[in-house]
Amino acid sequence: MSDLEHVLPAIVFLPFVVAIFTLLVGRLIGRQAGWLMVLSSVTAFAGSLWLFIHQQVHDRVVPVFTFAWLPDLNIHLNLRADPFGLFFAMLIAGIGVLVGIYSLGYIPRLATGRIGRYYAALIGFMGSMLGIALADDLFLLFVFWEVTSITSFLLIGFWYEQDKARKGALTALQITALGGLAMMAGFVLVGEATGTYQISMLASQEVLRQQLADSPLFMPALLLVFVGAFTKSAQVPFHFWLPNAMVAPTPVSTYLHAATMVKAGVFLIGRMLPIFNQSACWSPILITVGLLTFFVGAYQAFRENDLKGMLARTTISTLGLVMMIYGLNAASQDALQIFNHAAYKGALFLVVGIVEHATHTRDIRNLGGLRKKMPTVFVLCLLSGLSMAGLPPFFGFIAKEALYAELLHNVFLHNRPFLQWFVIGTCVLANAFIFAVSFRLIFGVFLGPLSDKAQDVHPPCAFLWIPPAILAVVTVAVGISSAWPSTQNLMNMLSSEVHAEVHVSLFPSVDHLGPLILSCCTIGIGILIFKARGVVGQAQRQFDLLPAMQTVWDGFLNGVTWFAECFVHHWQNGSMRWYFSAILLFFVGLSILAISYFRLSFDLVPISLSQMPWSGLSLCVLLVITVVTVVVAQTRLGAAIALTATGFLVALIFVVYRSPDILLTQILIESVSTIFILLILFYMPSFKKDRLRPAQKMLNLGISCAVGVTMFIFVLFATSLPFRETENLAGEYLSRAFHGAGGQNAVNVIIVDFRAVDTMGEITVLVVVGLCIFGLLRTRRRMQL
Amino acid sequence: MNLLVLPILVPLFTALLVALLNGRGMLQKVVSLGSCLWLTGFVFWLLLHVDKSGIESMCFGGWEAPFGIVFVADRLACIMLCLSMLVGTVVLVYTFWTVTDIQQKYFFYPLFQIVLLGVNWSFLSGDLFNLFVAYEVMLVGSYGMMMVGANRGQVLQTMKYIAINTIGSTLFVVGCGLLYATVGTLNFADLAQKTATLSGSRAGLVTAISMVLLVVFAMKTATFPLFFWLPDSYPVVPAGVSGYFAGLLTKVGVYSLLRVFIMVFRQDGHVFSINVLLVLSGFTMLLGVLGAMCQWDIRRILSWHIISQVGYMVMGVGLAANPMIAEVAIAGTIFYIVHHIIVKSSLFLIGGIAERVSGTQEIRKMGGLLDMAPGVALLFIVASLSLAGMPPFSGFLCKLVLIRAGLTGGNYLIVFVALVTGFLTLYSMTKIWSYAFWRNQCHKVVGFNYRGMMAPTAILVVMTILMGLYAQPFLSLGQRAARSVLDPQGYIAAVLGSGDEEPVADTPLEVSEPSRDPMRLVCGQPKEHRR
Amino acid sequence: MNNSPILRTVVRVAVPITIIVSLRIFFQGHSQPGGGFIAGVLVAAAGAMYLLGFGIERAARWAWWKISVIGLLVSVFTGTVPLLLGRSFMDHAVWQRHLPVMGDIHLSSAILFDVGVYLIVFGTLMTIFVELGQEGR
Amino acid sequence: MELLIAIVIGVLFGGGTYLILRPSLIRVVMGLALYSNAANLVMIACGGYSPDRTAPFVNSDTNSISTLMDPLPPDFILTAIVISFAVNALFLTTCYFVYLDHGTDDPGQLPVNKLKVENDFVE
Repeated sequence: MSDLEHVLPAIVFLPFVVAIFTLLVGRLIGRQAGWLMVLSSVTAFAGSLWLFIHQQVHDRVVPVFTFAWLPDLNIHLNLRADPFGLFFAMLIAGIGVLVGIYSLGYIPRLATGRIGRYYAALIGFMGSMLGIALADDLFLLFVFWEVTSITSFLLIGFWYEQDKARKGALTALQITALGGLAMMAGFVLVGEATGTYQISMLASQEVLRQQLADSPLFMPALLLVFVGAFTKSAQVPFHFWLPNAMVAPTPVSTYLHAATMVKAGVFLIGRMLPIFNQSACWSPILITVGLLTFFVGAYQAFRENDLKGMLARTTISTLGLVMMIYGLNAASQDALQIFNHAAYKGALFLVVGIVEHATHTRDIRNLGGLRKKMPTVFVLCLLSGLSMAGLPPFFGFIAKEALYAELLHNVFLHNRPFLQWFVIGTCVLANAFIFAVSFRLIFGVFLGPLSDKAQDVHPPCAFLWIPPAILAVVTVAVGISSAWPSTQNLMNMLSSEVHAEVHVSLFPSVDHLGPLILSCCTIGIGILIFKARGVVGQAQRQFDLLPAMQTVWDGFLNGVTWFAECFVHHWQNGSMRWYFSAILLFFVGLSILAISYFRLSFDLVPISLSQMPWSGLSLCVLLVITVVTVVVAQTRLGAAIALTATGFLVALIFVVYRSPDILLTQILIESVSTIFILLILFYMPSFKKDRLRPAQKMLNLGISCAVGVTMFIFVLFATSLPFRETENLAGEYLSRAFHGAGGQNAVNVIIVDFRAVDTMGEITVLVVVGLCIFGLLRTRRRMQL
Repeated sequence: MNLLVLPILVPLFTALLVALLNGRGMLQKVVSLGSCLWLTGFVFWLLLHVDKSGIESMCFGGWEAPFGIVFVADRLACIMLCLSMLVGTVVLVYTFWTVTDIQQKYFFYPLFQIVLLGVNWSFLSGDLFNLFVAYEVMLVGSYGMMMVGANRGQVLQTMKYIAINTIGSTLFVVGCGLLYATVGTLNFADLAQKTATLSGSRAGLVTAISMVLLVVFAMKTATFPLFFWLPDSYPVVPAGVSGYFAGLLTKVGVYSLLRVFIMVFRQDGHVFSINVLLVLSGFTMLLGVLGAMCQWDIRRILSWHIISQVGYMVMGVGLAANPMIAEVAIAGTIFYIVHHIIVKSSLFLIGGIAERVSGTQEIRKMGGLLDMAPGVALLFIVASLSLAGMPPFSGFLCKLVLIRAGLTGGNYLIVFVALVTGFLTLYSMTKIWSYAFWRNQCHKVVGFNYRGMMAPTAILVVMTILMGLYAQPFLSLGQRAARSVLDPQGYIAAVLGSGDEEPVADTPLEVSEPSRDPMRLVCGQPKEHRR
Repeated sequence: MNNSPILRTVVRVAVPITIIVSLRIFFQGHSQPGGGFIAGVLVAAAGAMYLLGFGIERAARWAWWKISVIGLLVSVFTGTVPLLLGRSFMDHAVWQRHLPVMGDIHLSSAILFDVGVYLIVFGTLMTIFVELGQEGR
Repeated sequence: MELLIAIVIGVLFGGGTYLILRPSLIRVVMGLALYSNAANLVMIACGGYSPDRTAPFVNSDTNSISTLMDPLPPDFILTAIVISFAVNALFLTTCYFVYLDHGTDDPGQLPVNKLKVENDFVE
């Protein structure tokens, strides 16, 4: 028992190692990389199976693997192999084996690198699905969840030359990522309320569940997690990505969109059931969404002409069914339903893949009569199709009986008779549609006259037909074996409910005739629909049940993009005037906001006019005059001279402040600047009349005044006595200037000694500017030559 | 510790040396690379040292703070230094393959070192005015870098960039002056000490003055509405160097926000400015990503993404207004900075390779890169998913930390914006993928050997994977750094000295008791403990 | 204008004077207004006069930026020496000597730093003058 | 004097702002020059004014330092002056080239976003 838990990380992470290996060697081995997929999935399957058997034989202890991954975030690498998780893992690995084999025959001879990438993504996908199945930490689950989104994005876009494939991949990623984000927020909220992310702990500890239920975050968390699950499992209204994702190669569709990935959402709900099901809105939401999806999927499937589209929509339908089951708190039959669906739908997808591979079309209207060309495939399709239709003795029949039995005896529905009959009626109708779909599939593709497209078709190679054959055999075998109670026990064991008691039997007893009657109704209506398919099809074209969600979604994205374009066009418009105005206005606004927020008024500032030296006053007046001159000057030279005068006057103000060093520097710098400006002015055009409209000028003036006033306020406050800090560093500097640094001019000593690093930066700037100008001019001159 | 000057001294000497070696390309490369590698080694050692034995400070000229200028290396500064040098070295190696003769002749390598110098300086500086000088050095280096090659677009955008930054510099000087007048010092540690004692209308005025600095730093950070310069100018920076710019320059602004608005300003009502930042961050995130959505030029898309990503970091700073989540939020911000520098640099580098391979910058004209350059595609998808916050890469974890902090603090709106932004980021990145890497090859193959450029890029991409899968050390480092930013006592003691020679208060924070661990308070303890 | 003999004569006289003044200002920097920066600007002004008088072609062959780079090297090196001696960067030494003729003299190693500044300002301004001056033709 | 200097600073900033908002690059340069002057005045004003102080020259027999001006703001100003001078020279040069390239010095007539970003390598 000691090392048992180490099998868990091996199961989950080995595929990732293999995926990376595949990526590396894919270029060399190309198609043979499929064997790596088979190998890794067989290993994973064997591991899971061994764990399961071990668990059942030995006192039912659940192996748990724990590793402190991110203790700071309270996220741990917890893996836990409970029967439901193992069931899901075995399903994933098992179908993985089949898909791997199938791909060997299916994937055409492309560039080897591309095939390597394909298998790497597929194996990586399998690893992450195994991770979802076995994770016991909400965020670990989330990590794997998103990895499935990414890998599925890459797989759906396998035919990336086609516009449709890219679009389908993008839509799938967008929708599932959106759900993922919502789910992440939901998980965070769960953690907020309870203090743990460990799923098994949340599910088993009454205290935590109570804490969660009492928390105000309970409802939002529930809804957010639902959004995540619904998007992944393609529930209405997020269902539209799944049919679009059918552009993927068929093995991918089989694996991701029938057997495993779309079931992750359902699986998640199964995991969350014990945590959330105290909520009052658990059942209503799940039943509504599930039932709606169940019916809409089936209804739309019948309308579809694309084979994979048909199957995709029936998949949506079944996922809705499982959601509904969870909503009814009837988790005991989830394993049964999931397994059933994976078996027949996987087989059907693979069969459709064979048909497409052979005939290069998936449109049911162009097909027919293939039974003569490929009899084996026909048999496989018949077996799985009848299972989907829910005919005895196939697995599908068993599952449907179980569903009807639940609907008839469910506690939640029992108290609401009207709802109960509504649900039962809808389910019967939906199942009837599915029945009709499966008949349409069998008849449309394999029976009837041989179509043109199918003239030169030859039977598929062994790689292609063996995997669906295995699934078909499973369908039949489980169906027949359910005559014995061991199947029932197995299904109960695998279910997410610990003490599941679903009653499964091929032969209904006299006490349980209700389901049988409903089944008969289903089959009857189904035959009617199939017979009247012309009329029904006509009617369906008239009544579209839901607006095309794809259009809504595209419209949303286009709207956002349109808004973005408007924004960028107007905001980032390249106009310096706007940039400056926005920056300055923001500065002014923020400053005024802060000043008014802290109630700084002029009352706090003592304003005395007495201390004003005459020299200062006259300088200031002159300065104002020169500034105005610079602003209004109509000639370049005038402006330049006024600017220089401004500089000199500023230098004189420094004199008033008794700072002779900056006086000299300022005067020299001002002179040199003037020389530069004149030099450049010499090359530049003369001032023209402003093209600005009067309103724009007024605006400029307004902004200028605002900036000026803001600065005025700041300076006034900061320099006024109540706000000034007199205990500053000046004294320290002065006292050390001579004795410490041996200089008399304190300013200069500061420059070259105390704060020499500032000076170092300053001269670095000067040097770099020299280099920049030199480089710029020389480069230009060289470019002209 | 006197050696603290090395992160600026080495680039400066190298810049001068390399400038004098003008015309001898090989030697320039060797010298630049040698100094970068050496300094990278040094700063990593410094980080380990500081993390172990507390904050180091260095007084210039032997004049002690607050009187002399002081360089301080706390954990945050060291982290930033390491990133700067790491990315700098990587980018330098990358540019060996991209730099043209004329660029090389006209001071490409010296200017590059000057940018490094300015950035490193900004991280170490412990004095506000010195920070201004560091900014100017960095800026003037970046002006030169942006103009190297001197084609029309470059000069035009540089002109705007200079103009905008000159306004910023003016405001910076004004801010320094006003602060000196009201508080009487510009040394960070001294300021932190003195502002903490302020109250009443003086504290209000200081907060109002801090708005001037907020505008300056927000401009550097490229937050809303001051990000005008960024999407225009980054596309003209020479390939490769744009990676360094994208990674580091805006982060200098974020760093300054952290340093100044979290650590230094502690007066009554300083929460006002933090709240302003929170509001700005929401707009920044959303508008940045919207800008990215409607672009078709790969560098422009990436540039707009910088803005939206900066929004996340500023959001982390803004969340610090709530003391309960402050530490987590700051730790998240620091982790985010680390992540973003690495990822965004690598994306720009990858974008540069993609441009070379396909001969165009526009993603509509690219196509089929997945077949032509599968290695580049792999790097790109990893980096872009990391940017978009997809697990298991580093982007996911840092978004998670911030979102968790936001939810704990009850800032639901900003979390919503962050999530929407994350989604739109993914949308925009997959757009690049779909257009440039998928599709048929729709252009002639430019026979270009990009393998040399791949190796440095790959280093960064591997880092993001590593930081996602093995995040614990990074997270706890970020947390320790956050702690010393939030509680400046250690910093003050290290700079101003606590009188005698006893070891500074900032003792290494090893594994503390789980229940005391604030990171865990967010989620890991039953509610009673939290209240 | 370049060949005007009067201008040349004036320049011949003015340039040395300016240089001397600049040196004077340079050395008084530590005790009175002045210092490397101002002196550097002055000497650059002398250079500009020279350019005016004798034309730009000869000057353009020089790499003036190298002077500024060397100046920066000098300045930084001044700061580095104490570092190599185990003291802090920019730790300036001060010698106070009483010389027979010149009286009390404070000689600080900061002077060397200022020499760097002087060279930088001169070099950079000359670079700009020369390069921009060439632009017109 | 505080009031006076504050008014002057306000006028300088206002004038600078008005100039940089006008459609002429040379005026933008001049506006930014006014800005840097204004910033320097802010700095010196923040050093505080009192009529009876003298310039900060010290020697061995200076005994009262309280009568001297604060030497720190002038130091800051010196640094700021030089930096803004250098950057303005660079800015002026780029303005000149922008004018050469595009034949206009009106920022409003310069190519905006539609400008194709020229790359630093040639095919």
